[in-house]
Amino acid sequence: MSAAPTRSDTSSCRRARALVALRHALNLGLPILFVLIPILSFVLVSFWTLQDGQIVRTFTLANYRSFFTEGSYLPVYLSTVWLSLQVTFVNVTLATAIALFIFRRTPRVRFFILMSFMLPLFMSYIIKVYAIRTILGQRGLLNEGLMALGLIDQPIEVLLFSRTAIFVALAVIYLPYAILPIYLALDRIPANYLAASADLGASALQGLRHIVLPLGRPGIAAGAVFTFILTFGDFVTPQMVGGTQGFTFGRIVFSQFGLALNWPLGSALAVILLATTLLAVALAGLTLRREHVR
Amino acid sequence: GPKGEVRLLAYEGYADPAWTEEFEKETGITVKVTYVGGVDEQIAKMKASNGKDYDVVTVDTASLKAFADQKLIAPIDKQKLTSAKNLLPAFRSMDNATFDGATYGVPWAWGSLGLVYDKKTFPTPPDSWEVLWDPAYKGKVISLDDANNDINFGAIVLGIKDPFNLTDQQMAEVKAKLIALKKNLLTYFAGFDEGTTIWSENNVVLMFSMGELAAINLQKKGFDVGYVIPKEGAVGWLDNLTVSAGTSNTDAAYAWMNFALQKKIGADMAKKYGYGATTDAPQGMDYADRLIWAQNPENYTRRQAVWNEVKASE
Amino acid sequence: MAATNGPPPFQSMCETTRVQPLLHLENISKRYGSVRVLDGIDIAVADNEFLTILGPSGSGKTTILRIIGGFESIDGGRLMFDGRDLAAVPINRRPFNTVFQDYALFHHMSVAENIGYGLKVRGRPKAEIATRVADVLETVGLGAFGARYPAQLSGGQRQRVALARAIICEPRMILLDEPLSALDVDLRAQMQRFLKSLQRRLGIAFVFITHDQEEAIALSDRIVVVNHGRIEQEGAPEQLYRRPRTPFIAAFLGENNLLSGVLAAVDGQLGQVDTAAGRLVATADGPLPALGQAVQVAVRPEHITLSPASAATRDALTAEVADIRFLGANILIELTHPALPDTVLKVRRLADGSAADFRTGQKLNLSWAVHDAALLVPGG
Amino acid sequence: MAATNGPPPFQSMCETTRVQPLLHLENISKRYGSVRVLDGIDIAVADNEFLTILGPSGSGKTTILRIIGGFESIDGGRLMFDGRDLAAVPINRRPFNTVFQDYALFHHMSVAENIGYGLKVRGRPKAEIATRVADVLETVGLGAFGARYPAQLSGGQRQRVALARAIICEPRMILLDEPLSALDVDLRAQMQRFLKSLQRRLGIAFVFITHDQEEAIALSDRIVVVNHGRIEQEGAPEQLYRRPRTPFIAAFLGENNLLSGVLAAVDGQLGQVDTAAGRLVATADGPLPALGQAVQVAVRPEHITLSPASAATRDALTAEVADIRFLGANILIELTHPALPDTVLKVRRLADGSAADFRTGQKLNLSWAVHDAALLVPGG
Amino acid sequence: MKQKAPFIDSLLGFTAVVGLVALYAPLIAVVVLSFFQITRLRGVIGFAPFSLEPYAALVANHEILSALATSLTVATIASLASLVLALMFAFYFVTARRGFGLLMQVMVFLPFLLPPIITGLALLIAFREIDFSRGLATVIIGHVVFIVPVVYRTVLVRLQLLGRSLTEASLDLGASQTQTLVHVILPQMRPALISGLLLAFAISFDETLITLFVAGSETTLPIRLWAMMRVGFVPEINALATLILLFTAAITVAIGLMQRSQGERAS
Ligand SMILES: Nc1ncnc2c1ncn2[C@@H]1O[C@H](COP(=O)(O)OP(=O)(O)OP(=O)(O)O)[C@@H](O)[C@H]1O
Ligand SMILES: Nc1ncnc2c1ncn2[C@@H]1O[C@H](COP(=O)(O)OP(=O)(O)OP(=O)(O)O)[C@@H](O)[C@H]1O
Ligand SMILES: NCCCCNCCCN
Ligand SMILES: [Mg+2]
Ligand SMILES: [Mg+2]
Repeated sequence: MSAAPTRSDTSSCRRARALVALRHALNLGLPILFVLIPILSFVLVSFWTLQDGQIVRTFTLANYRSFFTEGSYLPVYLSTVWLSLQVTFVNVTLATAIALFIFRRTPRVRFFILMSFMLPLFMSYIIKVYAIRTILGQRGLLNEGLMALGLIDQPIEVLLFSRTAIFVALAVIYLPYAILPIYLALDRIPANYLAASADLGASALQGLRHIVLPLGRPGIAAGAVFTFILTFGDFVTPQMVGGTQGFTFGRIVFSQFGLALNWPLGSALAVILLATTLLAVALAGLTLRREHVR
Repeated sequence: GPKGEVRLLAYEGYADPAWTEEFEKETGITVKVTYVGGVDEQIAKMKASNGKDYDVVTVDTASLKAFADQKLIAPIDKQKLTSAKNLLPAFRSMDNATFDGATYGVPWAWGSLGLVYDKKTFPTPPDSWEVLWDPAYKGKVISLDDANNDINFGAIVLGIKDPFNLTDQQMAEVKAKLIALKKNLLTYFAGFDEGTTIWSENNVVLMFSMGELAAINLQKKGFDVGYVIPKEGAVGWLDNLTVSAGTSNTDAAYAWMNFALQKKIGADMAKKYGYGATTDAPQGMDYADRLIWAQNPENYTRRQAVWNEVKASE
Repeated sequence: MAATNGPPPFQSMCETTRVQPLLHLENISKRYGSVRVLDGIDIAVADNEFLTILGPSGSGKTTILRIIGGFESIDGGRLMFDGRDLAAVPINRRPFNTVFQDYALFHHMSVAENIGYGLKVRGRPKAEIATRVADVLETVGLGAFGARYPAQLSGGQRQRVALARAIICEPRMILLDEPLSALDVDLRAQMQRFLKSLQRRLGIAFVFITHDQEEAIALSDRIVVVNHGRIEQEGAPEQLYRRPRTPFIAAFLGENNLLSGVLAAVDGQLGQVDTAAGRLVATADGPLPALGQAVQVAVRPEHITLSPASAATRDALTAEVADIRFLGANILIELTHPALPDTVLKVRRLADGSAADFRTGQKLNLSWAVHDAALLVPGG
Repeated sequence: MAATNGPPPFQSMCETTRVQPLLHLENISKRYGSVRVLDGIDIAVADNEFLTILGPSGSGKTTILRIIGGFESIDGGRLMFDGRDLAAVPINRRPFNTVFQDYALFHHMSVAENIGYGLKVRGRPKAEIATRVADVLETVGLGAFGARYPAQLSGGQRQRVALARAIICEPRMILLDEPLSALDVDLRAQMQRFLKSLQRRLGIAFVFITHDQEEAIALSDRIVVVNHGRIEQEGAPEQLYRRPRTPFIAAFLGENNLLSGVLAAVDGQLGQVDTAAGRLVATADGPLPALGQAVQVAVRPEHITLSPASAATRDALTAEVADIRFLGANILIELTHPALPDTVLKVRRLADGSAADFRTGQKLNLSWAVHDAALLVPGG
Repeated sequence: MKQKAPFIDSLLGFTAVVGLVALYAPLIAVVVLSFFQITRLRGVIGFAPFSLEPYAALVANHEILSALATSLTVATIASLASLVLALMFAFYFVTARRGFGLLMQVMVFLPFLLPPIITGLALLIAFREIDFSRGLATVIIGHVVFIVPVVYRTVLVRLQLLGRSLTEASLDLGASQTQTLVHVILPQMRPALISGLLLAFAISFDETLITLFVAGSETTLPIRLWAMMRVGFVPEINALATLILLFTAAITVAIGLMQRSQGERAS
């Protein structure tokens, strides 16, 4: 557009171009290096095999075949998915109710109530699981307390080392992860909407059903995805509180990287785990498709 | 003496702060400890860097060959091992740790995977492991969760002569036996502390334990328990000090091993952690001859798969 | 039209409506913490009436509307609708609807769903909802827009949806909080016309809030002017415009020339006021203050006649043209008077060529009819 | 004042400014993707000039301003400032400043920090910044507000801060994008006066954007009307108002009565137009179209004289009063004509009592001077 | 305005109380046990008298304190690095071509959408393949990879909310790009930066499952706790957990008060 460029023009031009290149390099290069390549490299490993304790680097689907045909993988996978779905459902329900509870307080106290629900995140996860076990044991604080109060005379045994226990522990540990996104979504609902809803004749319950919940849906979906992913991948909590029921898919994956030294099979199982969580994300995204942003 | 740093990959109780402080003062070498909970974790950590992250690794005799085969640990230079003289005669040969003429580990601590029982329930100690399968104690039994040792254990209970080299037929029997046990269990546990904690917080009366320490800890907490090696025998384990193949400070590694193999350290370990030391006659551990010393198993990968199936079974 | 068919000036509409008001706010007061924002508000709304609550920002207009709607509690007074006390009636049972200033359209619902919401929560059958929504959409001129979402509409169209949503349940009254202030000038004029015609067609009461006096004048049957949480004056637009009772009203509704002085003599409703520019005669609307009191004379720019300075008439001021501002349909002539250094005298003329002779610097005589000069008591 | 001191009508100001324009947009065009939003825009801004770019929503006004400011690239044409091409000059080196529509005040900085920002980034010493900020605060009448934060100000005060921030670096020109549209009516009037006086005091050029024609008329030395990305007409406010060249301009600036018809005869600049209501005479401003072509006659409401229906005059229409709307200072008389079913004829009168005799239903003759009837070509 | 709904509110209130009890039960247990240790005489539960012994023991436990120090170092570096990267990515997303931005975003988000075990394994395998020895650096990288998405999200939302106009105003007033960043953009984003940083710190501080794979000879607090499961949880852990909890609670309250007073000034 302007006259012929001068020399200083071209050199500053070159510098600008170098800067642009650097920007792309940093912003695309770093994620490629530290996210994409690691993930791809273990996807790659999943197509290799283990023979006589040595990794054979030829392409094969054998590991994936094992998942479907051999022993316990598929049943454990399915039961883990089912468990995670159950926790997700219960937690999202609870979290929605709690987020609604916070939402219906006056603005000045909301932050502190929200924070009191977030604070437990700051205590070490392992210590928490330990403490949960101390509470729920057959001679744990809960049973002993209830017996001391005379409310029961026999300890309740299913509290610990059962599916119920996994359920309770996962729910307690991951509940804040569901509350936060749901509350943040509710917080974005314009204050006037509820006034308008009431004005048009809707009861509080109707306002909840037609206004608050639909508008909270993105948050609910996000909370569900977080909960599902975290519970599905957690291999410590189920093991610690689940007793003989605590064998989950994450545990199987983990075990392949120990003495079994079966990295290829472990990687293949991990890829399946990965695909499952991506599927969960995609499903959540799909339910939001119809969302109309303002 | 050699300066720098020595990095230990160890189990709990193998690097007591009192020792490391003394060692640091004596040699000027800094000690950095990484604790692991089990062989699986240990091998995963070693494998991930071919040992470059650590200098001294404690490996149990059963896993030594796997470590050596994977070239994760280096042969011992006996010249540098000036403290070898402190070893009890029984351990001095180090045959268990020797493959193809090279020695890979120095015996350091030993113990057994015995039976812990509640003395009130069992005024006389149970004499057979079969008690764990007794439906009378359903939900009152807990068991160690360790692929290799559980299979060893199952084989021993079944009276199989060589628990470390199972035929397919034998493996199937072991698997069935372990699945049967699972039905009687309250839960599995993964470490000493987990075992004793679960015991103290629940109505448990029998435990296929991780070792003497389990009973000692429970007794300390006021539980009236006993420790017994039933008639079928029990797995004996022996942990060895080894030098990582990836060590960057061989001198420091040997300095630590020589320090650790002093009699006073062994005695202190026995006192504090209840492990049997290899430098002194252990007190009260009079059943060494009834132990079936763990050896390298026929196939870890297969054992892991079998164990997973046991745990996944309904 | 109010201007021609309304009640005669000097008679408050309140007299008429008090007989059977549809809505009656009786002596309402409201505090926020220690701040009293409404003080003894008394408003009666008649059936079919277009009533505007007009006032400057912060005067309490929205608060009044929110109290009527039930969104805000009251600290004193009573709220009657159709002879029934509304105190115990929750928001969703009140028999009228609101058009919110920012529309408050539900962005996750289509236009049709927004409009049908009131029927849906009342559990009407789907088919009925569909027909009635279609009807109302026609009424507000949005026949083809039912399937769109609010985000896909222009400001004026959103406004219509909010209206449609408020009228679909056939309330006997709707409340509108500055519904036009977010629209641009052209749209606003268009929507004003639409609102007025809609109100006539529906034959229901509109309680309309605005701070725009032109809008209030153009639309209302009656205007209640609120200031600092109190009612300053109420009446038909023309009545307020022509007969302001306070300097505030005089200045707030339309432009005015306000001249300060002291009441020097009284003759019936006429008062003689000594100002810096000389003695002026003005008409009082109500009891006259005591002699010697500070008063103001208000004269509308359009009521001033300009004549060459030579002519000497009673009540005439001589001033110099400082600026002639072309405003489109009108011309504003700004004059300065040597004795009134802080005042610009404004005279309004139609831009029909009749004012073409005036020039800046020219000296002119200003005169007006005595009944066009209002005598006001500051703070009264 | 433009209305009285400006160039005579019929002569474009462009002639004057083209000699040495301060800013010159030469044949600018701009596309967004495949949509052409500006097409051959040519605007010259003179030193000290108050130039308004007026146009309906979406016409491209903001785009023009953003191109001048450097926030947007161009697809064709040239942008010259003081004879220098601005193409290579980045935003922060351009010698003028912008007042953004939403003010864009930095809410984490105090008023003084906001205003001093331009000096601070230029590395001026603190003491100098403090004095100059204090000066400018005085200029915009916010002397005591330096320590406040934007959130603690009213709309009008924020507006002043944005202005102060734009003028502190003493630019030779400032750009203002609808700075008043977010303000309420009273404030807007007040800020209009302030802006105009500020521009005169500073003696710098203002390029002002609005879609409010009243505002444009009240403020500008010259108005450029933009429509669909093209310049529709430009000139002094009175010139545009009095002599629109297209029906769009006629309707967009102020109210107009537009009557469609066919050109029947021509006599110099006068054309005779056959409309449904009879033959009307109108004056063309420019070349006359061919006979038989569809044209429009535009007559301003304030230019129409009403007289009792008995009197028969040339160019007179007889219509019936449908409504008399009181607008405050003005009265709008709406009339219907049997031959013009879709048209409401509007006549504007000063509300000075002279229109008091009219009554709805009354039949009146409408007449106007021939030079007040503009002959326009649709789409021309 | 709040529509009255006593039934719904009591239902929600009940749920909230149940939720709070469930969430706090483990915390309270830990705090109480840090002062009153559990005793089990022959299996009978009891509590030792009040004692600060665990706190004294904590001060003397160099292993735990050094693990704590490592954790603090890692969390500090990782959260600061994540903040810088998240800012860089967010700017890239709003300024670069949409395709590039989305590509970057998908990659950045990926680790947060995966169970930590996957991220840990992936990094483990990759580090091994390129023979990158594990240490503080790999732990920090592992944490950053996991944290960046969280911070990025917070920062991006804020940045998009900021819009162009403040940036343009700053440039218009003569500021350079850098001046604009320092004086306008970063201050405007401060709440987002602070909350992003805190969140990042908290996650890193407690990260266990990735660290397990990528830690070489470095021991962070969670890893130390993990290993303790084998031989024994010492009572000072309860003391430490209690202190951390008090500390974070105090910070939370402080931030709440700060943001509230800022909000009053800024909104
Ligand atoms: N929730 C509240 N707490 C404290 N004061 C309030 C509250 N709401 C309104 N006010 C105050 O009450 C007064 C009246 O407010 P209101 O909103 O009714 O005014 P308004 O006439 O509608 O003004 P506007 O034209 O600006 O909308 C104002 O001074 C306002 O500051
Ligand atoms: N970034 C963009 N991408 C595509 N189209 C755009 C973009 N910005 C503006 N437009 C279009 O360009 C045209 C001119 O927009 P512009 O903002 O200049 O209008 P305007 O005259 O300022 O309108 P308003 O009075 O509503 O502010 C509009 O049709 C608009 O939709
Ligand atoms: N305090 C931050 C939250 C730590 C979350 N740990 C999650 C473990 C996932 N399995
Ligand atoms: Mg209001
Ligand atoms: Mg614009």
